[in-house]
Amino acid sequence: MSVSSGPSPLALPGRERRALYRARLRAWAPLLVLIGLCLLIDIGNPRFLTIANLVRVATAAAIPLVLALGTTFVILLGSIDLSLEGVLAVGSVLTSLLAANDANSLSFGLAVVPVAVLAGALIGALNGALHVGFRIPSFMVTLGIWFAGVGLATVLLGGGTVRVLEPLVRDVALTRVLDLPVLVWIALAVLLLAWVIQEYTPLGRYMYVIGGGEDIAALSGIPINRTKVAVFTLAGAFYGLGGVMAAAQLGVGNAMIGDGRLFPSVTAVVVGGTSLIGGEGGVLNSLVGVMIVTVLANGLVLLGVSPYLQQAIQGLMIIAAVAVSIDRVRSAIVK
Amino acid sequence: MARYNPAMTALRRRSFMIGSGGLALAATLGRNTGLAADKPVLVNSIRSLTNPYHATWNKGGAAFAKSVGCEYVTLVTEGNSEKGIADIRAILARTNGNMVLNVDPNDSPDARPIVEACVKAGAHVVTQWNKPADLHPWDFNPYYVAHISFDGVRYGEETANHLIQAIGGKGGIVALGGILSNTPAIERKAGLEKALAAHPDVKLLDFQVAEWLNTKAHDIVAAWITRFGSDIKGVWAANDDMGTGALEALRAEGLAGKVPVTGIDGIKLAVDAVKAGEFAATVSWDPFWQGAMGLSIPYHARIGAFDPTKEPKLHREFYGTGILVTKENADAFAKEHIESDPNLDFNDLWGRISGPIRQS
Amino acid sequence: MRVPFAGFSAARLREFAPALVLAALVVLLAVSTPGFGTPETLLVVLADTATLFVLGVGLTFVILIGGIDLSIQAVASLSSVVVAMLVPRLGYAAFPAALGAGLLCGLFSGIAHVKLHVPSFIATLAASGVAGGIALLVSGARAVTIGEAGRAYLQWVAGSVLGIPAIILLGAMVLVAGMLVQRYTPFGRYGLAIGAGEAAALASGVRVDRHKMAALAVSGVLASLAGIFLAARMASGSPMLANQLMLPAVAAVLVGGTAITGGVGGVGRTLIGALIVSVVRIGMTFLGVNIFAQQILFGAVLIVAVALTIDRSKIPIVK
Amino acid sequence: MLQTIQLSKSFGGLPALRDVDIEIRPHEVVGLVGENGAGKSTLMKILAGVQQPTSGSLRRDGVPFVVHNPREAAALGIGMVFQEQSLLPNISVAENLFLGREAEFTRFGLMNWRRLHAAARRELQRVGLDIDPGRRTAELSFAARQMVELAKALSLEERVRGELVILLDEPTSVLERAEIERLFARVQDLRNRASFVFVSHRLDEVLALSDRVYVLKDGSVVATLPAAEANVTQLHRLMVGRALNAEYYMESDQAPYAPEVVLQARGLGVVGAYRDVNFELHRGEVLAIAGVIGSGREELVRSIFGFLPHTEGELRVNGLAVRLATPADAVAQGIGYVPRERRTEGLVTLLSVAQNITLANLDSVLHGVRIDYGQERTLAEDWVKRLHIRTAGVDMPCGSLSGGNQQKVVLAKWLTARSRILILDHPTRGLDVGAKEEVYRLVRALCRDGLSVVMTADTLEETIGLAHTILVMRDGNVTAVFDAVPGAKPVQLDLIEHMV
Repeated sequence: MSVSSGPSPLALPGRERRALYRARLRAWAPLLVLIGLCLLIDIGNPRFLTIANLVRVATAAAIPLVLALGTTFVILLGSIDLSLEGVLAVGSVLTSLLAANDANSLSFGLAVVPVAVLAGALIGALNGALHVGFRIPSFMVTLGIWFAGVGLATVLLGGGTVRVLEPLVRDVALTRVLDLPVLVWIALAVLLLAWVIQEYTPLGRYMYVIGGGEDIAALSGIPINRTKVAVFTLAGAFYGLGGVMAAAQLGVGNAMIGDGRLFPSVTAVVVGGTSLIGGEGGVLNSLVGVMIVTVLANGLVLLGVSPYLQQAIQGLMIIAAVAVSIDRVRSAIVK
Repeated sequence: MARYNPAMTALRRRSFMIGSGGLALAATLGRNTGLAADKPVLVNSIRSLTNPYHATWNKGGAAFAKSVGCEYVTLVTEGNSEKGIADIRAILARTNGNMVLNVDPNDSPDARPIVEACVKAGAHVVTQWNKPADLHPWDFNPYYVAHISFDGVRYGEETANHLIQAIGGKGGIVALGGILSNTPAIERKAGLEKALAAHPDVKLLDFQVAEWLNTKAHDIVAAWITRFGSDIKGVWAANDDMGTGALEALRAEGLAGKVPVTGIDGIKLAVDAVKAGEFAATVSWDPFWQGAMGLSIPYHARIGAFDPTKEPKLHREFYGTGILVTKENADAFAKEHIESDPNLDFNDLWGRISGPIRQS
Repeated sequence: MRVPFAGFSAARLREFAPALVLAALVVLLAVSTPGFGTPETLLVVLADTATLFVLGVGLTFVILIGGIDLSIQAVASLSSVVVAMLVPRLGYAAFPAALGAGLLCGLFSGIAHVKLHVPSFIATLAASGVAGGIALLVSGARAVTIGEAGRAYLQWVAGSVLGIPAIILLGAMVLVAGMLVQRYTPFGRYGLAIGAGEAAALASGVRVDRHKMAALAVSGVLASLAGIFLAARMASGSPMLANQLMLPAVAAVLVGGTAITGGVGGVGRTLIGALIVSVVRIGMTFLGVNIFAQQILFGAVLIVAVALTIDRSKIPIVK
Repeated sequence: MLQTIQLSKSFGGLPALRDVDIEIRPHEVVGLVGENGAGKSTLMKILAGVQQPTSGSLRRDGVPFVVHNPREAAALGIGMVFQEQSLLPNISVAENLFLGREAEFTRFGLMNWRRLHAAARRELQRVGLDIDPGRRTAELSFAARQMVELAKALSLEERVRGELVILLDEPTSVLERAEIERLFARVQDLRNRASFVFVSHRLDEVLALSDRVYVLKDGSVVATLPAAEANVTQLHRLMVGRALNAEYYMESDQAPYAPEVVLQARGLGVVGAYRDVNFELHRGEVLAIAGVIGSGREELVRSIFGFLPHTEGELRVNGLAVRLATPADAVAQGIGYVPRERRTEGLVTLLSVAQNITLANLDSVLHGVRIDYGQERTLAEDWVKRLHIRTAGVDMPCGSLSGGNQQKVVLAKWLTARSRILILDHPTRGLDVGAKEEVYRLVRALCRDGLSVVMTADTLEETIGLAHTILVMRDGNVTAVFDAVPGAKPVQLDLIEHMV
């Protein structure tokens, strides 16, 4: 969580001290929510907290995590990226068409991974370029690219679903290392990468700077436009990788493979405690957020909740989770 | 948010090329008017081309149009009822009603306004899968030629029986349903329940909705494995997409082939799985036939080859025949329907009638 | 801010940019495809835009205060179910009931957003889950058809007056009402103020919370009105009826030139936006654009339209 | 070494600087004094590259040069401590110190936090600030943030070869004595390679620290004199163009207030902000609250307007105890708020003058639920006339007005809302002298009409000049109360000793 441990805030006057404690506690709220949720579900069904199931939860969380990490960076800027589903579709379709498959004779093996990631990055760069170049709100640009992306995937596929036969690709989902599917290891690697980018590269710091105050950033000579384009590109690359992972997990490439993944991703980011206004939160928050959303879905099935009720319950839980982690003092204005 | 969305693929090496050609085609705006003006325009309205089921449906339509030399138009709803109806109204306006429509309505309520619009414009129409129970072709003579559906209860039951057979007549199974409001989802579930009623030794451990999506099915099955562990002897799915999603979840646990799965639609992935012994069974509707005959029937009505008003009700509203695909016939089926376009007799209008539609 | 004389004409032009885009599209279509220009076709276009427009109007009020409402399609579906189930029993009383349901959904989002400080994006997303769940529950998760008997009650929407589809007239009423509300009532004025400067509105004693709640409530009610339109035209309701209508509605509002950041735009602009969206859609059918390419084209048109129509001078920092 | 030649700057036709020629010699501390709006900050911002001059030029060692942004300025060894802070709250202190210079602390493209923090710690120690550079800046007290600003500017020292020019814009206004001492000490250490421009309202400090003093008035230099030969009253005379006499604040118009109490605080407090505040505000009275930032006066003011509901004691309006949970409640009680953040809290800049004027009381132009645009227009035009608001029309967006006129629109808004109690939060911040005098005149007029005013002012002169009564606060407590009836007004030092 993004809390810097300073010297005891006792040095501060009482009001600020209390606010500080509150803020620091709030920063941890999502994690507490997650833990509480896990305990609750485990009471309902003791099988929840078993290694086997936790592995399954991790597997279910792998792809959402990679997607959410991309989304996180964009949201840190205070922008939004709705193109996720489109980019994901393109990524999965490219994977299925270029790896050994049942639709054409191409077979580039694992070389499809960089190709799909690159394709995602390109679309992301397009997002950024249009957003910055024409000063169109990112919401609108990425909405358009969302449609276009799904369309492109459909065109590439000429309709239909292509089966991935490339064993190397399938192994990503099927083989396990230390009991965890490679899929999960990839997600963890991406998490590490994202964390390093966020914490240790100027790009990562600029996300916070721009999200915190674009005007001041400009005064300090921060390359705002370049940063924004870079961030959207990065997000696109992550979605592209997500496409590869989805294709590997489901063994198919398909233009609908991204359906219904966008809003859960944004939800996860926000539930994790990253502010839609930008400048607050980070990849570790998103890890927690993704876990909350995944555990919730997994738990509702474990508890055998009626399908009718599931989405309603999820809705309520999400509101609760966000409500406890939001700082009502600092966020005087919420949009 | 996907609606009932079966998928069957006849993709061959070619199709990748065709697809990428799509953009180029798009560039050439303005519709092709090379065809005789008096001939009716043939229109297929389907959900989208992102699923192989409708992609094949589209191929069937194109093939028929070619055979009679008419202009062919495809409309997609993208799962949006308003858009679907709007597009149909638009094409009716464009053709002044000189067209025949073969529509797979996005949701059963859509059928009524679509039919009414066609009747008003004097276009002949056939609906498939979805329509309100009280909407009947014979109430809209002569333009509402026919409604074609498939008996979800029957095939839901048949696949369930095969599953039960595969698990040796007893044990627990889990079931994946489609979007709850779609008629096929409801009928197939009913079929499943019929089969279970007949086999008291088989217990339905849980029923969940995966909205026809393989992704959702995948995660639900993963959770099920936790909840029921080895109690799960088999997985019944209301369509092949969910079935294959479930299969991949089982595969990830090393259970593929050990825990049999059944689906419906007969998409290539499922047929392959049947061959591999991972699927116990699936059912094919032959969307190529649906896309072609759904146009052929109203076309022949329009050119006066037959008079709908004189046809028996069985010819106006009927269940088509599905093809049950099991280990026995999988290879043969694949040869005929997947490795090649089935060659149909477009004039055999009533050949596949399996019975009247149940008035539930 | 707008500089008095320098950028004036430019600003004026911006005001009309969306309308110009629409006009250009219509002319282009009318010229390239003879069938399009006819009054019949244009009536069809208008009739088919009504539902999208009504959804858009509600959404406009929310976006004007700088929020967003992602629950509209679930609410519309819910209301269609309510209508379908109650019309046979209650007759006309079913419609207020549906509107009431929409109002409740709106208030639900409102409370989550205002009282719990949950961003509207998330609050309304959650609300759509709840509304959808209720729709499934009450409908027994199936499409509910309105029998012959009930359909008489639907004529005020499904019928037509002097050859003009009633739904167009209803849409027009919503337009007029919306514009009046926006221009002449405190609700409209405060909405604008909150969107353009929430801090100042707050410091002027405006009950910001109430107005945000009200905006979401209005959006809920109009969404359920749209649901009524759908139910009436299809003589039935279904928990999926309004699926895939939310994004086009959002697109309509933004293409019309209303700023996603709030404070700039209005109901009139949303009419233009909705028409642009549906004209482009239907236009592609008319032109016979390759079906594979339609979605790509649609996405591109959205971006271009917004690029042409948004007034950047009023948005200091584009996020 | 640094010179400005005929430097001029105007905002929207309103001149802020007129042909300013100043010169900063090596190793020299130049004092820059003048009223608010005299152009001090503008001049500083131009030197620092934040703003560009409308005309005129900058020279360094006789060579003309141009700076487009603070970065370029820094490269030339020119650094500035901003009055309104330029720190980002959501990142660490260290990051703020070296914002835009991350490259210097990367190895293989990765941030080297240890080096960054070490460097930061060094800079902070230089200004005697002992905090963890990893702290979120938002967690620091205001004064601490000011010291960080200072450290940021002083850090130029090791970045740039050669001579430095460091601009200190009101660095002391929020600092405690000890901190100020430290600041002065640092300035002395650095003199061997840096020259300073020092801006402050505390004239005594300016004289103490500077070698030469430039006096700005209405955007032009009216005098340059060696600090040694100058004294406070003399400076003041030059600044305001007349002796520091009562008339500047129109004290002769300061009518005695009526006996009845309109606002009363009894043991008022907000946990952790301020405690046990008692006062009585009478009809026609101006109650000024003095105190450094962090003294609790800001919070007290915001409590009275419902931003920060009080948690202890009671607040009575016209004798009735009230709880103001939101600004709306306060407005309902006839309280109006003229904020210091005029453009964000005072006005909706996109809305027209008329729309802003009716914002707080739309009912005044409401027929049923319908806004009567005709009536709104006449009402607005009436105020424009009465308050002499300079605008191309009542339908112009408020953003296009000058600061003074915007301030009048804000006042018009509250007069439309029939407020009986006005809270003036730094009412003259950023206004030129002319506009200020109009505000003073208005305040007097309002009081005569029976309104009451609670005020926090930019300067002590203003506080003393305008007030009937002065409440001095320190660390959340009221430390003194002064009567400030014309003729018997306290002097600044009286207040300061209770403030710090």
